[in-house]
Amino acid sequence: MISARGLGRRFGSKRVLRDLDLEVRSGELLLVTGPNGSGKSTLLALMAGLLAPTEGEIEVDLPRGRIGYLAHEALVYKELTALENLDLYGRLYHVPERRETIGALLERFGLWESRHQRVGSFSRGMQQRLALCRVLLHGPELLLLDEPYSGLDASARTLVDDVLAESGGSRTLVVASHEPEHVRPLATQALALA
Amino acid sequence: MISARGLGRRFGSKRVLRDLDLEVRSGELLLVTGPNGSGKSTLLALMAGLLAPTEGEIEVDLPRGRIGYLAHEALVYKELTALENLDLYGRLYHVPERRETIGALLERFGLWESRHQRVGSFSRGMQQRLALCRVLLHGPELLLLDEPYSGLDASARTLVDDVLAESGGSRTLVVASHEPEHVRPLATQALALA
Amino acid sequence: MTYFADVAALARKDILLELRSRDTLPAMLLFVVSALVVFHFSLPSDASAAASTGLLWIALLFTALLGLGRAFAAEREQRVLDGLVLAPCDRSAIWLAKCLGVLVFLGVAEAVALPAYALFFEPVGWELVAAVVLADLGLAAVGTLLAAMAAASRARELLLPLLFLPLVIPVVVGGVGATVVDDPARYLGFLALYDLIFAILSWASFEYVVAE
Amino acid sequence: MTYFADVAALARKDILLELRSRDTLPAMLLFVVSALVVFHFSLPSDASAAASTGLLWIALLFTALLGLGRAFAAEREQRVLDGLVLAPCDRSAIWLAKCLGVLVFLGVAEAVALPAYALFFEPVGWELVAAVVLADLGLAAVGTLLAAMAAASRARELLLPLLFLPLVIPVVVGGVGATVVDDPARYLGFLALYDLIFAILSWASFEYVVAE
Amino acid sequence: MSLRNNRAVVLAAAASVLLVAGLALALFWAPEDADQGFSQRIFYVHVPIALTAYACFGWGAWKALRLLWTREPRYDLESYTAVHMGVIFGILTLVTGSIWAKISWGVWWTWSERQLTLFLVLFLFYCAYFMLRFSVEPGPRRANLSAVYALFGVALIPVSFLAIRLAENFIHPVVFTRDGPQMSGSMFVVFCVCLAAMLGLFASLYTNELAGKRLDARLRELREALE
Ligand code: HEM
Ligand SMILES: Nc1ncnc2c1ncn2[C@@H]1O[C@H](COP(=O)(O)OP(=O)(O)OP(=O)(O)O)[C@@H](O)[C@H]1O
Ligand SMILES: Nc1ncnc2c1ncn2[C@@H]1O[C@H](COP(=O)(O)OP(=O)(O)OP(=O)(O)O)[C@@H](O)[C@H]1O
Ligand SMILES: [Mg+2]
Ligand SMILES: [Mg+2]
Repeated sequence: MISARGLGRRFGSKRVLRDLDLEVRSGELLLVTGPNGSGKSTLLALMAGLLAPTEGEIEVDLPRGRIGYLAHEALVYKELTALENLDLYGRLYHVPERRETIGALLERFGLWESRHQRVGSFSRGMQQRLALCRVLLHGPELLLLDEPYSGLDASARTLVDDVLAESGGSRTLVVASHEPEHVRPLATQALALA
Repeated sequence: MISARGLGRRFGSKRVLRDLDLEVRSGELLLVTGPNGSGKSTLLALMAGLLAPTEGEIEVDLPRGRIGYLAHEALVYKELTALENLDLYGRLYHVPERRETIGALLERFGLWESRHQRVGSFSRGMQQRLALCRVLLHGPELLLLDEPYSGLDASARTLVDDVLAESGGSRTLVVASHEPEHVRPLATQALALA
Repeated sequence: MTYFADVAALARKDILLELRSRDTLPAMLLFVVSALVVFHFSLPSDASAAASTGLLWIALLFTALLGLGRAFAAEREQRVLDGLVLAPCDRSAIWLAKCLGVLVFLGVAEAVALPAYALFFEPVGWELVAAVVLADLGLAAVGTLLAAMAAASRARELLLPLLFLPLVIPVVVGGVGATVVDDPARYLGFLALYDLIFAILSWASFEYVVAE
Repeated sequence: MTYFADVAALARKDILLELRSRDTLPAMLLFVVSALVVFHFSLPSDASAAASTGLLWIALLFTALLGLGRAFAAEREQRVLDGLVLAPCDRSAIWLAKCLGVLVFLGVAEAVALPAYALFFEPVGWELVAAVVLADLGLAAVGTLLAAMAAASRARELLLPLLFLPLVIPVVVGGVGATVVDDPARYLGFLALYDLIFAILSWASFEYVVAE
Repeated sequence: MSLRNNRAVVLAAAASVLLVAGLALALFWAPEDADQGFSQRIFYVHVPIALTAYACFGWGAWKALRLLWTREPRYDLESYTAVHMGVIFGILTLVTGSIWAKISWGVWWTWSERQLTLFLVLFLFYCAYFMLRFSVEPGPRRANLSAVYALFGVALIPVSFLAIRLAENFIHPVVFTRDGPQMSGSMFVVFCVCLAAMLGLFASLYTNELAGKRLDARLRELREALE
């Protein structure tokens, strides 16, 4: 599913990743750990195709539309409501039965009540929940999750746990996290950056 | 130090906090917990004076300059370097021996190497570390910490633990967190919002 | 036809955003109206028709610039542009939708400016309207691409006019020419040619501007 | 005197931010030259001196809008404005520093634009310089306050452009008047009065705009 | 490596020989112009420089296209170097042209010559190219942005040319008329030698600068590897 050979990325003169070889097969869960600034987010952005490698190469053999990428930011319009944001993404991803899918997701992540509220006025945890909805909306086959637990309360954490557990085998996952205890039991591979 | 009576806050028609009574004495540590969207950040912003209550009242008998407020965002200029940002805040807070204080803080939080880097290109954890430096810079007597652990790696977490521990008694603390295990042993009061 | 469905979804969102936050259009209206007021005060009553047309074109150009400067403001917060780039739609659809949004704003600004111009200065002929429409197309096409470029840079607000002005000088020439000269067809043709060339170029190269 | 130390620290930061994008001055120069080329192509050769004065004022207004639009851009990201508001300095110091920043920006732009104008169009008289300086003060004072309103989202309802229009048109009319009419003293006096009133108003009310 | 070096040396030698020959021919061999006299000889410098500037911009755009096509990062440096050279030759054109204008028309600048105005527009355009480059962080994104803008440049040249021809109908009438290139045979030969010299100069400067910049990058990498 994902294969990298000699992968490296520099920002200006700063070298963040270097000479990384990687092979993630379909259905695996790769756990990425490492201290702050070690390049976890950079790696996930490379996998998502948002950044291009400056050395080596990386290949993801899935079309863009089958990937879900959860970043540190929510990647939604602050001035639109939760519903409007998901509706936009639903249209762009050509989600079948958009209304129902969105409704179910909002319900599941506890945002149904706030669906008509401006995202800019969401609390941090609510924004993270919305970002999760956005990522899951189109049922991606590859999920790239950058610190999925951040800002979430206990109940939302178990929701993420469920997402990870239910994907087991059917979906490829790459998870970067500072709280690897939740993820480790499910991981089939682990990558520790330094 | 902080006292609230019948405190309430609404945003438009949405009621976030209601009828809250609170008394935090000097040297205490108040732990604030609650699910996403329960109003933890709102409460801390009220204490910091960034928001005004819509009902009841809240009093903090300290001047602005003696308070340190850690928000979800880092409250620093993305286009300036870490050093320049801290220097600005140091000047505004009239920190004595600015240079040395800033240097020591950056060293402590592992940002000394990156001090000349644009904050906008910091990783999330590095931004959180910088935000902690900013908050501690002027040696505040009251620290309002909104999810201080978020985005930090294991080593930085122990740094925050240290900050909490060394404040014991000498400094008043209000900490909102989704990981209360770290904070609970030190807390003298706990407030669970719903 | 999913391409046009994508464009429609994106353009719909732009209109919605503007209705929600009312950031761009009021500024454009303000600018174009005050520009006309200033010109009204500063042009002597016996100034030639050509002079006032030239001023009108300058006012329109800068109004467009003002609108373009904010075209990607909403996308810059929270890195939404990355979200759109990751969606499976063709990236040029993002450009096309933004173009349509800019065109709508320009259209509204001109729907105010042209009658005001007719009121303050002189009647508006069909060739002026045709030239304005054709010029709008070119300005929106090139401008949207350049606005995306400027948004990716550090000095965005300052950069856009610098990138934009040298590229649109031909539009000004065509527009002024079409309204001043007796035989506007040649100039209108030139404007149409400009639109065609640069619309295709912008359409084809937008992908490289928003993705690495 | 800590008040002025605070203002200095804040203004220093604005300059630093400006220098970070390093190319402000060359950008201004380029902008002015590009704008002149555009003017060249849109103005017929027989345009009067008054028309070119009008153009100059429109260019200045546009530059001011550009500068004000980005005045709080850096503060809007990452909620820095809240950080400044929490600092122990008087809030009006934030306004004053930002005003100075905007004035420096405008001053630099005009230091480039006025000589260029003199070179390409007609000599610049003392009354034009006086009018520009007075107008700058007013634009910066009012504009900074309104830009802060737009940036502090809690004051979102108070729409910047809708207020800016009626507030700023007098400045522009005064400025054009001072340069076009034979007896500029009356207009200059009007501009000075305007500056005084609105500077005091803005200085006093800034606190309420940025903090609840 | 040594092959490259050889090529650079050969290019530099050829360019300098041609340059000396061209200047000598222009100064001593070319016939005196009937109505402009000696000052006309600047023509042999001015016009080849102007044409070389266009060649640079074209070469830069070609490399830009290659970059977008193949996504090979090295084309970014090549395209940038070519545009950079173009701007240098552009400044030389402006300077030599202005001197000539001062001598033969008595003014440093006039709006009424279409080549001049066109050149000014292009010059502004490429200044903006530099601004763009300097305000984006180095990396693949900057390469793409610069390449797209450089491509717009070559589209702009013919369009602006057309626009400026059209503008002459309503802006100032053409004050100074010239009859096209009516050169005598010997004049044409000299002109061609000078043009070849300028193009050679460009090629030589271009390879040199590229080699230098590549060396810089290599050095930086080595230093990093040592750390
Ligand atoms: C600032 C820029 C320039 C100035 C001031 C300038 C000035 C002049 C002058 C004074 C002449 C002599 C005119 C005459 O023979 O009476 C001339 C000739 C010429 N210039 Fe330029 N020039 C400039 C830019 C350019 C550019 C960009 C080109 C581009 C191709 C160019 C191409 C030529 C050519 C081909 C001639 C010869 C025309 C003839 O055969 O008479 N010049 N220029
Ligand atoms: N645009 C950029 N310019 C310069 N440096 C950058 C840029 N983006 C990232 N970096 C640097 O790359 C390094 C890795 O960043 P990245 O965000 O990948 O770290 P991370 O592992 O996700 O850290 P965290 O756990 O804090 O999120 C950091 O040192 C950061 O400063
Ligand atoms: N400006 C605003 N306008 C409208 N509602 C708001 C605004 N700010 C906050 N809210 C609402 O107030 C509620 C509380 O927000 P707050 O940020 O205090 O929650 P929180 O407890 O910090 O949550 P989290 O754990 O997710 O950070 C949320 O429901 C949020 O939607
Ligand atoms: Mg990260
Ligand atoms: Mg919160």
